[in-house]
Amino acid sequence: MSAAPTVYGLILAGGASTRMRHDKAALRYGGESQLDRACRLVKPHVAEVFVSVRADQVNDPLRASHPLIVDAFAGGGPIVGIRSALASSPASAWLVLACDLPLLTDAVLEHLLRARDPAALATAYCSAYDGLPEPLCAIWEPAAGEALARWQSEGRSCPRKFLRIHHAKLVDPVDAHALDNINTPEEYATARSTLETPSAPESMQIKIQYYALMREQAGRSDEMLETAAATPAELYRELGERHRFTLPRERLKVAVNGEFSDWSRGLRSGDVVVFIPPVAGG
Amino acid sequence: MSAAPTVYGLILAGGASTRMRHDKAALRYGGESQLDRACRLVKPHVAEVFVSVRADQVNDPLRASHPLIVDAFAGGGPIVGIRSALASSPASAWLVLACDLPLLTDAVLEHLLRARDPAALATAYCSAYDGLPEPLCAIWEPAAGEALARWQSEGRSCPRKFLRIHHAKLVDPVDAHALDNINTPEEYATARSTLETPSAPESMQIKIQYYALMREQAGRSDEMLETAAATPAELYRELGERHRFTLPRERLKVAVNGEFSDWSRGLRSGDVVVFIPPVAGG
Amino acid sequence: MKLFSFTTTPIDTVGARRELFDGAAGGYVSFEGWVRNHNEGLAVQGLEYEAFVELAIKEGERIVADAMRRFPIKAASCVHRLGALGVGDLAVWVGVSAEHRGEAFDACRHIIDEVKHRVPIWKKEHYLNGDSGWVNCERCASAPHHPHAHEHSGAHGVSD
Amino acid sequence: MKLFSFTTTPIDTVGARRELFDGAAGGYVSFEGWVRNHNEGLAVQGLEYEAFVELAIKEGERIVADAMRRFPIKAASCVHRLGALGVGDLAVWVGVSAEHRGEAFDACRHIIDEVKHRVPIWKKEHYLNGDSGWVNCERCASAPHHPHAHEHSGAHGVSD
Repeated sequence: MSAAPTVYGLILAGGASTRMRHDKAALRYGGESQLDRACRLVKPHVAEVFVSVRADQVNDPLRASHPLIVDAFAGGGPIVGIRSALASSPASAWLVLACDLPLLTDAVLEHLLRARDPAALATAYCSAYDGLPEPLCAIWEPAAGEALARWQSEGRSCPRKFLRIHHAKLVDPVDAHALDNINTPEEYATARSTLETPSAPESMQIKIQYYALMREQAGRSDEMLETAAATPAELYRELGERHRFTLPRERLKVAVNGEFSDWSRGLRSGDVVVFIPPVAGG
Repeated sequence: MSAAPTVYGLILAGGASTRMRHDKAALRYGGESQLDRACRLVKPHVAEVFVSVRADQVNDPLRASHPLIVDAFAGGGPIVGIRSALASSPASAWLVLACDLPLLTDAVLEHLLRARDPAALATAYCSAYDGLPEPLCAIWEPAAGEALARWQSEGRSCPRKFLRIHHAKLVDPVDAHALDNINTPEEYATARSTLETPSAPESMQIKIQYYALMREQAGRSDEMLETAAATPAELYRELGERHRFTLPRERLKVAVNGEFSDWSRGLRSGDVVVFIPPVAGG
Repeated sequence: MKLFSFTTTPIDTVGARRELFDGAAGGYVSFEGWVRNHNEGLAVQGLEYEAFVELAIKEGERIVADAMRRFPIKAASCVHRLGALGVGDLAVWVGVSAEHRGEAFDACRHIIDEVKHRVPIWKKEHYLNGDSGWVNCERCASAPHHPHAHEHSGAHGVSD
Repeated sequence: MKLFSFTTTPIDTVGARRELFDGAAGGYVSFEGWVRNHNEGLAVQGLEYEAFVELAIKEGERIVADAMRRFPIKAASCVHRLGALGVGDLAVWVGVSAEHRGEAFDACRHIIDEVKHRVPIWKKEHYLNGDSGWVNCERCASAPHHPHAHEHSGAHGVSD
């Protein structure tokens, strides 16, 4: 893994939104533009963050405050932004993100980077809705540059279709909504209210369900907890002390929202957590 | 097996035949009395042969030419003959034979002795007709003496019933007719003609049963063959030519008298041979 | 046909087997897990099964679907009983049909092994001596150096 | 319980399974051989089984008794059908109960493998095209260098 190409970040901000009748990159959440927010989120995970723009956008004030990569090929669209980044630094990999993903979290990026396969052309999430690859929250490896050039030379432009038939490492989503994008004013309103609803910054409502030995030791089948635990691991420490659980965390697995999860996954308010003691079916 | 008790032979010649109106022991086949024939057959298989008689028969010339064991208990019948032999040499086993079994062969005795279980009270053939034990072609072990004494003291006398409810090793017959006994003048005539029909010295009667592809190629389910083939291998060569069998011998197995056999086993008159083409169960 | 399901009433093995029929199948292998009258030296009089049903069905379906991809088989299914069972009762059934018997054996064994290791189902045994306990949890938890502790955590590790 | 038996009517798997029950058994594995609708590229419409019954029962009993000595199992049994069968019919059943599932799988597979290789049973297939043939016998006999010839004679060799 130490030999894998360095990862740079690329925020795609070249598109014009027809449905929003607005520049999507400029949409604001909690006082911050969507573009700034995306750059800030990606920054800790990559060597440096660039913004992908068309040539006629280089003087736009919102964009000009960031390092830019200008479309270097004809045709437009995300494929040109990705190709331009790969061409600008042919030995690097690129964590490519659409800028209109307001629900994206650190945990989602971290999970993708951990799952990365540098031998694939790209590492991408599967859509939680249709299972197809999500090219605009994906790590594109150096070798993809030439393959994308061939793809475009054949008259094609859809990076999702590209990933379906090329060698990509696909990663199951950890959160069904993380990659929801914003295409209508209604979706924008919903996303704003989700992001801007005040809550104590470190406190969340988590539901915990208990089974078998855990249920007996907790003395209940479930409970709601106001907690500052950022991960299931922290949550287990907190509840273990309260309920005197006998099983060490190493003997358990954990599920969040009905799926097995990492102990280090970021918890969000409303998550349902289940601690799974050693199983004994059959 | 080397520790198993030595086997002596006992020919039962104490009975009086009511149906034959004749002394059965004196019936002659090919110039030889039935009693002499039985003694001669048994001799090679045991340490010594005795003839079981009633006290009033000890001077009968036919019987007196053999070592005798005289009934030593009251009641009469085969059970007394067997008990008397067991009592005369309490550490020995006894191969007990009725003298009226003209169709008995060496092979039948050999098979019984090979199947012997010294831990049972007796080793006996099952009847080919009703499956019940045949007490009068059986090996009686030393421990049977006491059990037979108890049996008789309870007022019982039938050794066949004794074997049905005591621990006896039962052996499947190798030849359905070997233990046929002679009770009427008609049966005597049939047995004489069977035994006295001259046959070439190296020529044997072999029965062949056919299954599956072999049956179809032979055009029959079984046949009797007068043959000089000394082994199953030679027999297959002979029959293969006659019936144009397509399977080479290497693809077959062979069974003789209901058990898998070597191709080089020596055949004996009366053997039943089955050629076994490649199997396909399941 | 359901790949994996739960039932709180006796498993209908005849019906479940019928669903695996395929004219091209020459071999059928089934596994049944029966409630034993003893476990680890203790006489058992009965037990209870409990599951995290939502996730257990997903994980069970993944196991069976995965077996159908890995092995050249025609059909496969697993049914697990929940609730209180007595000695001799059928706790779990796995059936596999395939063209050839080797794959049916391999896939059936793979499925039951994975189900036992990965699917969130728990078993509480009731012993003749009046005690009871959650299998793989309690004695191991209280005696972490018991040899079984390693075995179980190893098994758990496989499925992470 | 009979270790090995034949039947000319449909195999009663429910009854045969019941005879293998043992309170100390935690695992039960069964194998069923079904008549397939094809074999070696030919569409099959039915078949006939024939056996050298006397020796087949002895050999079948030896196989099952031997498996009960080799593997730590509780009980085992095999029933084979004879006569005419159609596609989907049950031709052979093997059941094994054991304390632990691993041995039940191993013993069941061992028994069916040995039965297929050693017991004098023959199968004549009737094809949709009107032909028929004794499996393992005819095509191999007419084409001794066909790769199957070696396989089958090898199988035969195992049981000598």
